Amino acid sequence: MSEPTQNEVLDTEPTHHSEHIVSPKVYGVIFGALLLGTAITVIASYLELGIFNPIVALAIACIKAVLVILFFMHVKYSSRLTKLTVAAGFFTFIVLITMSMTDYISRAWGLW
Amino acid sequence: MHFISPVLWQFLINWLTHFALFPPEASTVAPYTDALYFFLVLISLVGMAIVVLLIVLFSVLYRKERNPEATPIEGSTLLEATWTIIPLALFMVTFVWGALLYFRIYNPPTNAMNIYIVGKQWMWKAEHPGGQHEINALHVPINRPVQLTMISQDVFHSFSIPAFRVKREVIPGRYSTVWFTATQTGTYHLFCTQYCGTLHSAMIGEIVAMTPDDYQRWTAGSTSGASLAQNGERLFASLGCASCHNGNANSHGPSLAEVYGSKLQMANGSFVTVDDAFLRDTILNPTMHQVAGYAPIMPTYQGQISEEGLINLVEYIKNLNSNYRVQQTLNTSQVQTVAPAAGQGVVKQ
Amino acid sequence: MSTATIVKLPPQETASLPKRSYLNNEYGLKSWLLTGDHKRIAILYLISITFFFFIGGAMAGLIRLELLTPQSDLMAMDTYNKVFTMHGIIMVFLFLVPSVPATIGNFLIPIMVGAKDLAFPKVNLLSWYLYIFAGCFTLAALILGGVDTGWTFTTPLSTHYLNTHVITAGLGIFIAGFSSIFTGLNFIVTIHRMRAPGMTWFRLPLFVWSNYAASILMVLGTPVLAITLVLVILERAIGIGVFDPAKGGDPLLFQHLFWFYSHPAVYIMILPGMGVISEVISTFSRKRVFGYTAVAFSSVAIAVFGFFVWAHHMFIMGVSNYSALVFSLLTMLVAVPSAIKIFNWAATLYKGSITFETPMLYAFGFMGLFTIGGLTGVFLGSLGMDIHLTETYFIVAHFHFVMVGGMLMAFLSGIHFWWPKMTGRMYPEALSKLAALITFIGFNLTFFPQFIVGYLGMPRRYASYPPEFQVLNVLSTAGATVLGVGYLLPMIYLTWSLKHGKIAGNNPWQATGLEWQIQSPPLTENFVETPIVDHEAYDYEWLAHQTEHEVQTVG
Amino acid sequence: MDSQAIATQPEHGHEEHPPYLRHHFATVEQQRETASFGMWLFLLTEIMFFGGLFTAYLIYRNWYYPAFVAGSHQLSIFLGTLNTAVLICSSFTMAMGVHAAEMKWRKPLVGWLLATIFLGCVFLGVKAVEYHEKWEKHHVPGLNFSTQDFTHPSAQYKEEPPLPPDMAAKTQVYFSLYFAMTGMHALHMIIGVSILLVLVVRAWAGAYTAGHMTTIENFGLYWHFVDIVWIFLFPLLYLISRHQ
Repeated sequence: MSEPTQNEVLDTEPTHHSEHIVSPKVYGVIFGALLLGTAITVIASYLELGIFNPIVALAIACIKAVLVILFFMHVKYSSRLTKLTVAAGFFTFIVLITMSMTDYISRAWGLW
Repeated sequence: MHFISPVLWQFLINWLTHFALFPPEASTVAPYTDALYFFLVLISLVGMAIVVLLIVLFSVLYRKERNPEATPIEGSTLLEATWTIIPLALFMVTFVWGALLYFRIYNPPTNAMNIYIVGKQWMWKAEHPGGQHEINALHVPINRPVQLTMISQDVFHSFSIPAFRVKREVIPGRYSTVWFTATQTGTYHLFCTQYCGTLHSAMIGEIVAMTPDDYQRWTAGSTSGASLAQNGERLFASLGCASCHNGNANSHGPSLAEVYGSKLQMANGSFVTVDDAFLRDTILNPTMHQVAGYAPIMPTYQGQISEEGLINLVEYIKNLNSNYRVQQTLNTSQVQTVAPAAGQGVVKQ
Repeated sequence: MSTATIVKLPPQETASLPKRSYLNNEYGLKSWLLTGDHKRIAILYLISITFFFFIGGAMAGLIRLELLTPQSDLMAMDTYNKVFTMHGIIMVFLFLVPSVPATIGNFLIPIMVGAKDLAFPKVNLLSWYLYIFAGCFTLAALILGGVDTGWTFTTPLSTHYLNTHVITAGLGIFIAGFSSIFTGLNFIVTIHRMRAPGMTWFRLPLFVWSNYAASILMVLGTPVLAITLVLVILERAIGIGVFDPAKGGDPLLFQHLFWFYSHPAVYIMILPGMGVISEVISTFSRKRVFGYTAVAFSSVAIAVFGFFVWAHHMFIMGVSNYSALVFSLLTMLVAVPSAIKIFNWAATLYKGSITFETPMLYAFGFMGLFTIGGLTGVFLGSLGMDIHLTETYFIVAHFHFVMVGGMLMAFLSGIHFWWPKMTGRMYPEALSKLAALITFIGFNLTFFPQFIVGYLGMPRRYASYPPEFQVLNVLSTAGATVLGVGYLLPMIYLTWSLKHGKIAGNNPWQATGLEWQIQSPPLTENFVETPIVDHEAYDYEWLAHQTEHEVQTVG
Repeated sequence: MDSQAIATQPEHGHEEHPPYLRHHFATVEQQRETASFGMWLFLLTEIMFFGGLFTAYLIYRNWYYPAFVAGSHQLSIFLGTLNTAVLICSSFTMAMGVHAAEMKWRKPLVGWLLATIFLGCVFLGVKAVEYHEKWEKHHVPGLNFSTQDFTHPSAQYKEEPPLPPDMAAKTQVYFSLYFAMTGMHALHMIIGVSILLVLVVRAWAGAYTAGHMTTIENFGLYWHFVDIVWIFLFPLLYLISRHQ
């Protein structure tokens, strides 16, 4: 959860790091990667990959999202607190999905 | 008292004769539920006693008049561990015990007699296999396991018999089941406990537990003529189910004789045991339960059959041992070009 | 130090309120309605939640009156349904969720961490306005003819089978949700980013820890409720099919999403109350809270585990039984941190120097009633037991023990405890002790019989019931009358004390928190100079070395 | 030993107070980090907001996979891809806008923001075209829905196998989720574009190029988040089993 151990808490104290300015070149590269990712997703969806179709699509989406988060949203250069916050969000999201799924998946298992 | 205020006296008499503190234990699971309940009450009393005792003891011993200076204490890992582990252990016992009870209450024995319950705003309809219909009442024999297969026509309801300690949500669009064995004759409350709209608190009824003999007499006396399976057979014919599900070698649908309880292979390779819920769902969403070897051509009957009708069909298919009568009906209806007339008359028995 | 009480009031003839404080910094309605000051917003919140509390309380009164007799005679069944729905919606979303955080928390958290204000004062004000909008929507739903879904909005009942003002009420809750998101967000940011120099995490008062834990739940849980309500509203308004079984939806999905918020919401309600109790117990036994770290982390543990247990509201609702096993097990785990807290509070009393002011009496009440509430929660978390108990008055009694016996006791405890800080004046001690006693007795009389009637099987939300339940229901109604008096009394004497209460001075309780080291009522900017913290929370030895006039006062 | 807790701290008066430093913050750095953390927490709530929809999507996709495939095939992959590209472009222009603000370039900032607004509007326009098409094809659940296209595929989708009627009815669930998810996303876009309009005016006045650009930075976070949501929506809604 967003609840770190004692050490992590202490590490997230406000730090006076200098503001990092990302160069436009990095933005350009990421921009290109994102467009490329989009193209790959579309192409991959036309290939017969069996159960890997949704997996590939989601994997590419995740990579794209991570690129946006790390570079466009500057998380790569941000404090641990920001990173922790992002992680906490996705963690709770996963909890929502997996714990709901415990019900939906196991409904078919038995008579009761 | 009665010469002071007759009205109050009336009230008191009325109250005391009707006063209840503990529900009757009228089913086989009730003693098990109560045992866990008393265990939990005991834990609570002990826990409560400890907390109250500590508060009172410390308040007396360490009140300011007696103890003007407080002694600083940081804490104690040993104590923290103690009051983490002991409650945890007790809660785990509770969990296991509760889980075992849950299995007991929700796992019906195989020999249970089945009664169907349809909940709707705001009444309970009970359908006995023999064709007895009841509204807001349910007659059951004692000492015999009874399984209820329940469904709601509209919103969530909940079928609760406090004297039996059983309760189960009645869900729209899906069968849920509950079972019990009544142990004492008598009349007990039936409540809808899930809030279901305006007349929620009027959605109540009676559970009448009778001796097996009385129950026999009751079933004989209140039958409506046709059993659920017979109604189901009529519906089966009038909906034209027999044109595919007739057991002929070249028929479009699988044979339904003795299908109940069997294991079927689905088109996607998985295996499914045929139960009430499966039968109901295949009528409404046939292609989502496509049996291997057949084309997905069966139309959906969603919205065309009432829940009672579905129960009739399920009950019919459950009791279908051979396709003989199915084929008979099929031949008759094919011979008669003015087909529907066959469905109109009373089914021959 | 032989006086019976630790309240050391300044001599009355010379005492006066500080010349300048947040209360008299500016005047006029505009200075209140457009304020950015967390303390004024807290007061705004206090007034509005009190208003809604009494509306919700009036509804509770009507419910109890109706249940005096077995028949549905005082009001028709649908009226009764509307009344208990409104009682639930108002009490849960407009009183319990914002109660401690938005009033006491709003007032104190910036001061406790040594900041001049919350991180986002405008967002804080926005949160109050959203709350008021939410209140207006809810009242509109009430005035236009009511809504009778129950506060749980169960589909498909709420989406297809009612013709009352579900959308209006749903929008009200949606907006109230954002109000609470903004409060939680503000708290988390403030606690992370605005602490005074030297105020490390483990020097924070436990009230801050528990509000922090509650804020996490608010921020992560509430949006799920928001989207669920949006889907319900869309389904009702234009008929999309996400929860509708007729269209292929699963009505149980609504339950999953709803309880994903609404179970953590229970902890949103109780955690800040637990924080109040930690402060009060420590202050009146003149000791550091026993096992500070354990209590702090148990708050966080409750917040984390709180997200893993929601399906225990659905054990009989058709959730898969395997899943029910998992959720029951996790529910047992979440009970443990609460037990840890109770034992630590009890141990705090050990070798203390205890006095029995009103806040302490309420805190004792909290400990007793919350213990019962918590332990009966174990009954309901236990699978087999839950089958018989759920949806009966047992569960009503259980959550009223936690919410009213626990949370409301804690709220009153906190209001009395910090009243001198908020207003600069003391409440009347004897009267308030009487009120605490009345509340305690009234509460037990109201809700204890409900456990019994619940085990008898009386379903909740029933306007009429079988006559053999009447004796217990009459007891309950009688108790509610006493309880009503217990709640009206503080309302009256606290208002009275605004003008006539004794001047409290800066630190009437001789407590250690930063809030007690500044003047009462505080300055708009809280601190004259940014405090530097060099001691742990609840360090009474440090306090003993302080002399009276070292505290900051602007004369 | 000085046991006083409330010691006097040297006032931060010797620093200059820029006009944008609000009174309750000690330093500009603290203010900036606070605002950014607040924005991140807000985005956290947004994750959970969409989380509820994604959960519903996942469950129904597993239940009614053929209906989801058929529903998905009714969407225009060209428009979907176009919109994805447009949104990625707008994310890029936004990132460049933030960069311009960091470099204190006023006119480029305004330019990039205008570009972002334009791309945002293009996205919404394409979305409107798609919604309109859905309306014409009777694919709007509740208001205007018919399973005709799925039980009897038209000439346009000749290769599509017809769905059995029970499954065809479940396409309504797919389209409910389609409209709920893209609708919520579009709502976020509309809010974003509206805020951008205000930002452009203020940026033109030079509000964000005088050393205080937290607002632009935080809005950038919001805009990128909306982009990320679409990055997931696109494959989940448009690209279900296109090879069939």
